Amino acid sequence: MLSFILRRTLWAIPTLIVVSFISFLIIQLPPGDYATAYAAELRNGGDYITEAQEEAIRTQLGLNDPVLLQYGRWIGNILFHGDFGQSFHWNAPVSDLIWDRLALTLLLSTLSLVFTWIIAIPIGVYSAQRQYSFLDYLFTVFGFLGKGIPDFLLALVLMWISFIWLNLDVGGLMSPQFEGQPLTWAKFVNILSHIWIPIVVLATGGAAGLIRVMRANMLDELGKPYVETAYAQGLSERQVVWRYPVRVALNPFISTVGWALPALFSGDVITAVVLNLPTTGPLLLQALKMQDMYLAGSFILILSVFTVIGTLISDILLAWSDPRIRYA
Amino acid sequence: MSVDPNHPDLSLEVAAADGEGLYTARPWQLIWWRFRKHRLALASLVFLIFAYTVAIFAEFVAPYSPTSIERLQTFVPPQVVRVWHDGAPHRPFIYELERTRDPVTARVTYVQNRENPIPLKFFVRGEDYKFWGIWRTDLHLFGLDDRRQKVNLLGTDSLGRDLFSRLVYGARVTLSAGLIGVLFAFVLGLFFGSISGYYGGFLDSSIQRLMEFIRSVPTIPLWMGLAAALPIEWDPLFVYVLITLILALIGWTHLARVVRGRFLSLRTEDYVMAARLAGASEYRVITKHMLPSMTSYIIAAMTLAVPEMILGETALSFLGLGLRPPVVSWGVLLQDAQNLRSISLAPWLLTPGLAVVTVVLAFNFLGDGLRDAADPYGH
Amino acid sequence: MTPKTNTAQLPKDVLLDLQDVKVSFETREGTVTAVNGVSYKVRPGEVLGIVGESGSGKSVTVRAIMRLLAKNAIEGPKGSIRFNPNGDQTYDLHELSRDNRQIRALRGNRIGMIFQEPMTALSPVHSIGSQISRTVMLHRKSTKAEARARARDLLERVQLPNPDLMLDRFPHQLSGGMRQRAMIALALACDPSLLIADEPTTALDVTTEAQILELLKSLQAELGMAIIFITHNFGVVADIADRVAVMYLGQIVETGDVDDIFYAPKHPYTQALLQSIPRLGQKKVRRLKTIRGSVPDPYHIPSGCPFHNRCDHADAALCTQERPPLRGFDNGQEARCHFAGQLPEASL
Amino acid sequence: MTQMADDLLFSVRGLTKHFVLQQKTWHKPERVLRAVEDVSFDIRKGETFGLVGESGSGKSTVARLLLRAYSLTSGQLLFRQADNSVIDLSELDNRHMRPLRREMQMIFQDPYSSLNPRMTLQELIGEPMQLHGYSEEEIRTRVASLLSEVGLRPEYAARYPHAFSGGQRQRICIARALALNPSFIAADEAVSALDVSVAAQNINLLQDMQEKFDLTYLFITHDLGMVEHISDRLAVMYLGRIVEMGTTDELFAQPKHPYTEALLRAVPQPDPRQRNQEKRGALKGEIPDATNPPSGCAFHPRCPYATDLCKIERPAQRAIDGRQVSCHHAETLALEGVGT
Repeated sequence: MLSFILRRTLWAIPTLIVVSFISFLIIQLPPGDYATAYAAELRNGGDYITEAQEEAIRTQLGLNDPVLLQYGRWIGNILFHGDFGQSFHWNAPVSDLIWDRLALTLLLSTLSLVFTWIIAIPIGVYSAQRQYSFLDYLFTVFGFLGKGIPDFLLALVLMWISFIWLNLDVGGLMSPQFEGQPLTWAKFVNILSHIWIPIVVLATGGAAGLIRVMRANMLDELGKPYVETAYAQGLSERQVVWRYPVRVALNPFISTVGWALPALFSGDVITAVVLNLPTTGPLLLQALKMQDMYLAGSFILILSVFTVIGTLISDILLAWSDPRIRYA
Repeated sequence: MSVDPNHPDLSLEVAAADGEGLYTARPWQLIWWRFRKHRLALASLVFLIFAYTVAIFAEFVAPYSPTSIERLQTFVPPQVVRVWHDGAPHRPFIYELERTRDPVTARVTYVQNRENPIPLKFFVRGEDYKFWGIWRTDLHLFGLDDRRQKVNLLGTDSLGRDLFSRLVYGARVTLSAGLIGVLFAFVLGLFFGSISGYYGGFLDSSIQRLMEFIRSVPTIPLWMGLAAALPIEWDPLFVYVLITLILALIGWTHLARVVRGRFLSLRTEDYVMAARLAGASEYRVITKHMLPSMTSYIIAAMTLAVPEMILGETALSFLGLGLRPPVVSWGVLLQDAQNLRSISLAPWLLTPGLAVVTVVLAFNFLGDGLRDAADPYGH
Repeated sequence: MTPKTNTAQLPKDVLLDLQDVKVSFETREGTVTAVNGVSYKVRPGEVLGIVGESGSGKSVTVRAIMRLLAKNAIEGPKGSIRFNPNGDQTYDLHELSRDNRQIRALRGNRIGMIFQEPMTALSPVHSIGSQISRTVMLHRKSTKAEARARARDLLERVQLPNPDLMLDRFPHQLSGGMRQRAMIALALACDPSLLIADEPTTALDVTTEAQILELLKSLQAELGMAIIFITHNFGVVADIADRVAVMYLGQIVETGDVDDIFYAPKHPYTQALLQSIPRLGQKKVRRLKTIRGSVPDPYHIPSGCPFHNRCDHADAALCTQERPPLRGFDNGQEARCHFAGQLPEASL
Repeated sequence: MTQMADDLLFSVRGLTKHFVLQQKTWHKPERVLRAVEDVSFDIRKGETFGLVGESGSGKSTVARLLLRAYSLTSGQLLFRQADNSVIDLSELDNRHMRPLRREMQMIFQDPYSSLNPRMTLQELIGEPMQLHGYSEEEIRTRVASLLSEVGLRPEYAARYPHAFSGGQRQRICIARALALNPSFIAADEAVSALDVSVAAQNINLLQDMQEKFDLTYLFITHDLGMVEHISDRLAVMYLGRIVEMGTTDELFAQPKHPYTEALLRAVPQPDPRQRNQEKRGALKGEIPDATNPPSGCAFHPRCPYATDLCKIERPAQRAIDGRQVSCHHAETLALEGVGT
């Protein structure tokens, strides 16, 4: 087991390097560079800057160096100084902008994931056990709808419905008067009244897919001989189902849990834009639109690192839960 | 003739077919018989054919150009086509709309003038357009003779553009983006999947590593990053192709996995070895024995991949990172419905969303039906 | 819980009594009858071998005993399955539903079962020891430690090497033969009075098969449980069974002591099957005897005697029309054939 | 041109096949499955040569190597062609093998997966002929006659395999194998998957065809009763090597390798009087992992007669009384056979 973890962890390192390189390339992709943008900004501001001055900035910042060298400098600054560069648009260090939003994103994602699982697993198990029953059909319809409705559309519709019928203004994570206030009971309640929409939106999309997966896995497993063996031991139907096939059917689930977290991160980009949430998503979008590339690249890097680490965690979890992998 | 009880009898699926007909039915016929049983999939197929036909003949189906602005007809609600006027049946018509301004809130509202039915005509002359950019004509599927009035089946947007026409034109872009994206993905997937599955060994494991890597990259930020890197000033058509390519870059791994899996399982089938031992060349083994039993699976997998692409395009365009106006796609249309204010003012702006959902569902149902019918031999 | 006992208590020397058991399955093609009026008795401590080709209904019958029939199964209106595990208390199994408390208390406790595929019949994610001790704890209300000790003893009893180590092994770490041993240990966890073995050696190599058969024989001698042993292999039946029932298309066509079945078969199907098997050291003949045609599919079972279209002795008028009754003989042998006892002797 | 004795169809020397299961990486050693290791035997024209052993003994791989479905790791494979010339198959690539395919065919174990479900019997049975340049008309008449040869109706040619039962499908396979008038057919567990009453029919069919078309069979099975019935000569394989080879009668009457004896003992006899408590199941353990075979004689961990020598040194294959045996103690052991 230990050697397995070690091996998997080592394998993650080259992946991380490639991922970070791709993030850097995305920073480099748009035509022009920081110096061009900086010069344009200055000129817009009415300042005068010559080509030569612009070139001097470029040399000073090392923008003429080979890409690999620049990449090395960039990643080196991140690794050794926690310096992600400067956000051009916000005129602030990237790291100042990212962390508090990341915390909220993490909270939202985790809650949605838990919610997704709480919905998806029992429903998937039930659907498989009572295949072709009325509820199974109902959940199937729900599953298809969840798959077919884009997250942002669901968010829009829910927002609209709650606005029209519940008369709630549900944009953001809290009402404006609580922003920047210390956490009080009232603020907490207010957050709760806001947070349910993003959670429902994120969880519905995820749960719809997971129900289908869980149902299919369960149907596979329920037909296997070891289930009959378990019945032949005198266990009740509930004991059999939850102790044996569910354990096995969960394995493919576990293999995606680490991966689900970053997927929620990125899924929430779109939802967050619609719902105007103070998470990483809208900031990333804005950065991309403004071609604020250090900010955008850092986001992509961080999300990618989360994904790689998430995959690593789920592989380890899977090995922990499935002896067939552990001892392979 | 007896059928082995261990293998599910095919007549179960095709009870309608008589004995000998079943035994001599061609594989595609068996697949069709099984597919036919899936009512929902069949309905989806019909619907999709309809949707694509509309998209192909967009200029003809749409009564107006998607970009013609009508400053005095902003936010017109959807108009109902009626067949009953003044207590008597009437040929299809709409009532004339009169624009008024609420004296208190100063908001523009539209009131139907119940006195004045305007008949809806088919095959009318309207705005000029170039059909497929080739033939100049002004024939439209339907419209009004009266040029001062407009028929807005789905209402209009903030610039008074006809939403129905925009939806029809948008269908062309969105639906084709899905298909082309899948086609790119399929070429990539087939290429990597088949060499991976057929040759195995070192090639296989490196391709597997590559696919694992792609899987471990967060897709949406990557999409967004790539899409955002496309300069705004580029030709919209070029951007369109690049966007579909970006979508395909993410989507191909799934198809590659399907292709590889089928290749691997087919390679070990005894009948493939039997063909080789009969003296068949590699080419013949692949084209005659392996591909025919893969195609139905691959078609099913591709069908299931199209909605992913459509959703991808819609999401990117919605965020303003994909296709941009003046290109009309469903995602672009939904940009107008981005905030609560515009939705509560003009809920019909959400109809492109409804179109997305319907098409995506139809593709999913169709794909599921195809997947179930893909292997009529019940292995 | 007061167990429901039948008014008609089975005699002490009858462990299990099947009367006219009938099982059909509702499928989309219609109804398939898999078991069509099967009756047999199992006495305490005997080995009853049930032989038959694929589709003869041998596995379905024992699943009816275990109440583990698939959900689309319909049982015949009349049949009864009665079980008398301790000699003084008879259970009417045919009245119990799949998830009934009484049958659950019997399964794994008084009735153990082993299956054909040792590869897949054990849970892949639980250790051997935990699977066995769970059964022990379920029926014996023992502590975890006691159950684990019991599991260890069982593993030793089925002659697995290093039982202490094996407790924490997972099924995929064992070879096929070892897995089948673990499966037997699981089935014997609570000293059942009846062990049902459904083709337990079919998936194994011939040398491993021999080991498993030896093990089952010695365990049976030691523990004294009765065994219902299902197989399609006449060699295996000859090796292990005291009595044999031959099944064809959902019916028992012949029963009797193992020697009578092999040396004096009365039913033409049994006779023909025995003659069609090439066996070691036999005088070599160039052509094997065969049965013409193939086993009919369950949707098209012939009328009258189901074997008539493949039988060399069939009477066109009688056998195609009338289902033959079970004819009994003095030695306890029974054959479901119109001409049983009148046919020429045809044994090995 | 290579030479071999006139009455031989196949002469196999040093046949070896290794499958690389796992390439060597920085943390794992290479894993090689030694499926067939240094196997030599001859198949005479017109005989049925049996190959027996437990699963994983490499017998199927041998058949596939003979037909060059796999490439050889090493070894020589002499084959006598229809024109009596001898050719070494081991050196041919796939393209050069193709014309030779008409002379050798194979019948597989699973009648369900060995027929392409998307082809009619006409196409299935006709495919080999089509590949070897027969005309459409020739193919049509020959398919019809082949179908009746194997006991199926010629009008079934338009049907697809799903219309047939397992036993009938196996007959279709036999018809296809016969299509090109081959001289050699490898039957890999050809009746193992069939019901008892149907297996006998197909065995008889195979024997009739052998007589009629002057065929040579390689007959692979784990059923010793069947192999005794059908084969003239026999090789017993264990972990990729032949441990004993000779005429079927002699080998069954008096085995000289402990493994042969153990196999014979283990066969359950349909004869209650032969129940023999001590003898059966005497063999310990199971066939070891072929990626990591035991030292010395691969059979020593299970052999009741093994000595220290067996653990260290691998016994060479040698001729004893007209038979090939690989056992250090073949001469001194008094082993027990069966029957007559």
